[in-house]
Amino acid sequence: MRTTLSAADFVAMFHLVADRIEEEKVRLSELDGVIGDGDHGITMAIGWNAVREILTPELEEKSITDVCNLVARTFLNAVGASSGPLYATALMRGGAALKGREGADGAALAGFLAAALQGLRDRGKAEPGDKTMIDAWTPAATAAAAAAEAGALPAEVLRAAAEAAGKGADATAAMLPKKGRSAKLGERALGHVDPGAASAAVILAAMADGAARP
Amino acid sequence: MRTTLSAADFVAMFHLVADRIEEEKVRLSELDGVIGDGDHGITMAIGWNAVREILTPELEEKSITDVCNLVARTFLNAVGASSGPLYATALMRGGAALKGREGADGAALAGFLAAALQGLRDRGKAEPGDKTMIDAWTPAATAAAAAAEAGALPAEVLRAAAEAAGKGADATAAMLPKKGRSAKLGERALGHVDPGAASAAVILAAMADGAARP
Amino acid sequence: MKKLINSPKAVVREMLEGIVAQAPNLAILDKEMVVVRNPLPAPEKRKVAIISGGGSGHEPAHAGYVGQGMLTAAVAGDVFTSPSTDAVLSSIRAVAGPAGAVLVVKNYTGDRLNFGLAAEMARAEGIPCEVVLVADDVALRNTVEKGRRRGIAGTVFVHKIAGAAAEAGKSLEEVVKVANAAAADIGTMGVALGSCTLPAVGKPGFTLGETEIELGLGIHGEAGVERGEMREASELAKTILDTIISDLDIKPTDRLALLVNGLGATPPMELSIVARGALAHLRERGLKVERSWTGTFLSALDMPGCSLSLFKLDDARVAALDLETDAMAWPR
Amino acid sequence: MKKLINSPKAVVREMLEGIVAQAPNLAILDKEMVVVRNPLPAPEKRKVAIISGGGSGHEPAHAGYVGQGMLTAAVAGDVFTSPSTDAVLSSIRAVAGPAGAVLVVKNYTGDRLNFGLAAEMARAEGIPCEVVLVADDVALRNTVEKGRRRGIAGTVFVHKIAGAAAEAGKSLEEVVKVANAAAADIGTMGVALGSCTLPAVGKPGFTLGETEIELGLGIHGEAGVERGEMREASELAKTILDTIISDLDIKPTDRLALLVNGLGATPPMELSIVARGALAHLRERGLKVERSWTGTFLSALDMPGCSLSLFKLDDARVAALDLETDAMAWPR
Ligand SMILES: Nc1ncnc2c1ncn2[C@@H]1O[C@H](COP(=O)(O)OP(=O)(O)O)[C@@H](O)[C@H]1O
Ligand SMILES: Nc1ncnc2c1ncn2[C@@H]1O[C@H](COP(=O)(O)OP(=O)(O)O)[C@@H](O)[C@H]1O
Ligand SMILES: [Mg+2]
Ligand SMILES: [Mg+2]
Ligand SMILES: [Mg+2]
Ligand SMILES: [Mg+2]
Repeated sequence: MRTTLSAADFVAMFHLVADRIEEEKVRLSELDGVIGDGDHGITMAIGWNAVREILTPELEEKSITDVCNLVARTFLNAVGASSGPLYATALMRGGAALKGREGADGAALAGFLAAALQGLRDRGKAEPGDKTMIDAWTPAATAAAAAAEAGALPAEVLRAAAEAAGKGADATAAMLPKKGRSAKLGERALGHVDPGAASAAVILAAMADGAARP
Repeated sequence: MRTTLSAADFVAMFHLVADRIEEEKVRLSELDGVIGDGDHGITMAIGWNAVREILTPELEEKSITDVCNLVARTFLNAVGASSGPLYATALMRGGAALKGREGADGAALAGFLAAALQGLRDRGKAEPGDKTMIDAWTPAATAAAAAAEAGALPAEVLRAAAEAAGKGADATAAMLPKKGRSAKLGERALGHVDPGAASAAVILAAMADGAARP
Repeated sequence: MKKLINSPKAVVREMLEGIVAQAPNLAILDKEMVVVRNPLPAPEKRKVAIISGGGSGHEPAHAGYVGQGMLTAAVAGDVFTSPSTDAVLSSIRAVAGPAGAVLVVKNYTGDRLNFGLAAEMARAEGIPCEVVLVADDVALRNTVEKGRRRGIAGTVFVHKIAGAAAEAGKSLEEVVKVANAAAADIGTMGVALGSCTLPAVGKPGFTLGETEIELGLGIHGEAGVERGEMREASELAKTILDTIISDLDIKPTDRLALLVNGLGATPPMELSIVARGALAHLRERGLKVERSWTGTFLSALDMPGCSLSLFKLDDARVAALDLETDAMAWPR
Repeated sequence: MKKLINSPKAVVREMLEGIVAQAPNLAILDKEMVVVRNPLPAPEKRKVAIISGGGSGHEPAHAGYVGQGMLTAAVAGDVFTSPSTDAVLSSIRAVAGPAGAVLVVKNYTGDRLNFGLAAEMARAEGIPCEVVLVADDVALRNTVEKGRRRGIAGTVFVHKIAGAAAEAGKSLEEVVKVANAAAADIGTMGVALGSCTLPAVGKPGFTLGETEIELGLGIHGEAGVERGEMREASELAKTILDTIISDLDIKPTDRLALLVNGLGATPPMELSIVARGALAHLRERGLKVERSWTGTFLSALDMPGCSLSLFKLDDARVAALDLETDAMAWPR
């Protein structure tokens, strides 16, 4: 397993994210159909498919920061819904955290995730417990930091994050929504997983798999 | 029969008009109910009852013009409907035509009616044939002029006018309305006498009776 | 009926009080529904007074047009009912000096009767006073003669032209002349998507089907030329403008002002879309619009719909339209 | 649904075209739904740019407030939908010079996300840029925390205050400071007598019974605090004002501005009656209103109803509100 991830690795990871989101599209939209407007899967797929288009081999020559910025801009242009500006911010901030680095080690990956989370929070102003993607990203960043602290490799850091995100997403079923479209449903949303939290787990799992490739 | 009418005679005539209008109130409103808004009898009665209040003995000392002006103002203040300004104008113009006269002879009476008609026409801009009070007042003024020309006394001039007004009112049944509220009814108004024309005949008949009193 | 009112009987007085409470340049007469400029110069220093008014329900007309350079007073009757002769006469007495007053009157029987008689009585009292009739509704052009047309939103142009002439110190005669000339060069036609509800009645005056509209109706909900099918905003603008253009015999050499007027319940978004269609059509016909405004200028209570007005311009009229005024409802 | 439109898809572009066609002082960007002042000085001579916007359907907001002394640009999204980050960024690039830009944003997730990110990207490009959030809706004061309140009609006051500060040549930092301070001193609450209909949907968002009203609802038809019985205009004004007064902790020593705002389909007559009731109630409570306006300032498509806003004044704010502007929708 790699000790550091290069720009090419990031390109590969984002490729895998695009594939996984496409596979999970229907499930994510169904989740959004219960407590939102039913477009989350489609929205995310539109965004990540647009990203796939620009993930060309030439990109591997650029810096990790440049890759993240380009992915962010592309996702934003393709997606109008809340997720557009949210993920664009997360990716830009994550990319900025890796500025100047040739390769990212475990600690850098943890920093990437922490910056991405901070971007989501600054942009969306949601708090943990509001039943949003923040409830997946917050435990993910915490788990990543702990793993990095313990000396984990990038793929292991991402794996820890993905697992924590999955648990975090499951936990949103018990939460009352306070942000986004589902907020007006109130108690009717109880018992249902937040689609944005679910897709966060998908994204992080795909990144972990991408980082673990031989 | 008097050869000239004094201010006191005008006061007496207007008294009789008020009485007759009160008697005919229901019939006039019924006519208006068919082709208008059903208030013409009430409206005229309100106006002429208000006039009756100010027809005091002191008034008999004033000029004919002053009597007419006071009646006009009183009628106007009491009546908001179209008839208010129409009759106020007619009375003011008629009164003005008698300005400076101690008594009005047959020719003066014809002049009074002609001026009143002109006032109605200037104010309302209705044409003969529009199915309004003009269709009673026009033949009335014409008949009065002819009678005066032939040397008739005031009461005879007014009688001629009243009879012509009655025929004119009857003739409105065959007319299509073009002015006032009944205009929007169009053909549905055919066969019905115009209430304003009918009340004109009542007024002129009352004036003729008043002038003929011993 | 749901309306933001207190009592149907009090709507006119309360509305005027609301307007005047927010306008330091306006006052309301104690005993009559008359809004006047405040302060007014001493009588002998007064320019020709411009007075307008009519039934209420046409807000911001007419109180909204009272101000320096526009109306001197506005007389408000009950909803859709002419003010009394006395009310009009009070307004003349209150604001006219030796220079006299011009009454700008929309061509309805009641208004013509009451304003006309008040003018006559004012003259009898020694106040020079003339009536200018506005009959700009071209909708019934094929069914009624010119003098019997109704006065509708184009009247606002006459307020502005007469107000500017008076402000410039012109004589009564001259003001009447420019105002009459302006009134003759204005054409207006409206379209309603629905009816309006009188506060005292509580029910709409008529009903239209889901896709029905009434073309060329009056500002009191009187019948129009045609009850037809709903169509695109640009199509409606075209139909209306073509009628006005042909009636006023407008030629490519003419200079024009356009007024896009909401009838009370039409949101600004829709009016702007109509304005776009109207301007595009006029451009297509090779006509030159030098001034144009969109808004709610003369309404019909809560009627959804709009009217378009065209006004032939010359340099003097452009200057008059451009003249500063502090009347609340005249656009910037 | 009967609306004066051509196609539900084209409403925003066509509306902006209609507005700009009538306003020589405005232009519309080629590729984005952005209305900007025209002409603009050379970038290095530009004062701090004030940009606002959001979903369409709130006309005359926001394009109506673009003009000298008020907004520099307005960004329009689809009906009730935030404009994209790119559209906002385009507006910043188009009008901001080295002095930077302040984005006045109503507190909705979509707007906050897109304006916020655009500001961040502008800063990354070297354009100083700050966001001022307006969250003036006091309706949900007992159910949501202050930072989560919605931004509604009081936002127009912030446009004016920020615009005047920029016009006075203040720095970005100073403009942000006065705008934020103003936003904190504004409270607004609305009442709807009915729903509104999105052009693309064609049906009202909700229905109210013959005598039902919705108190404290949002400008997109979001639920309010209470669905209640219709009552007199003065009663409604009282309820709304008391809520705002208690929320802003307004004292008799405070100086106030009042905004009576129509939600799109409310005729001027009704708004004036509400204004009268509002002013009377404030007088009764011993409060001093130094400025007040009535009109349709920030609508919710064709919703019948209104909102009231109170704004705490000091000399500087009064001067800013009084400052001349040629923005079409700011009242005289
Ligand atoms: N303010 C916010 N902060 C963080 N995440 C949010 C916020 N608002 C919404 N979300 C997330 O966005 C998801 C919905 O995204 P999506 O369906 O793509 O957008 P939209 O709600 O505009 O249709 C929600 O499930 C939630 O996780
Ligand atoms: N323009 C006009 N000129 C002359 N008479 C008119 C005119 N308009 C209406 N009238 C007369 O007024 C009568 C109706 O009067 P009335 O019922 O008192 O008033 P309103 O129509 O306001 O209810 C009509 O029958 C008609 O004779
Ligand atoms: Mg969604
Ligand atoms: Mg969506
Ligand atoms: Mg009648
Ligand atoms: Mg009547």
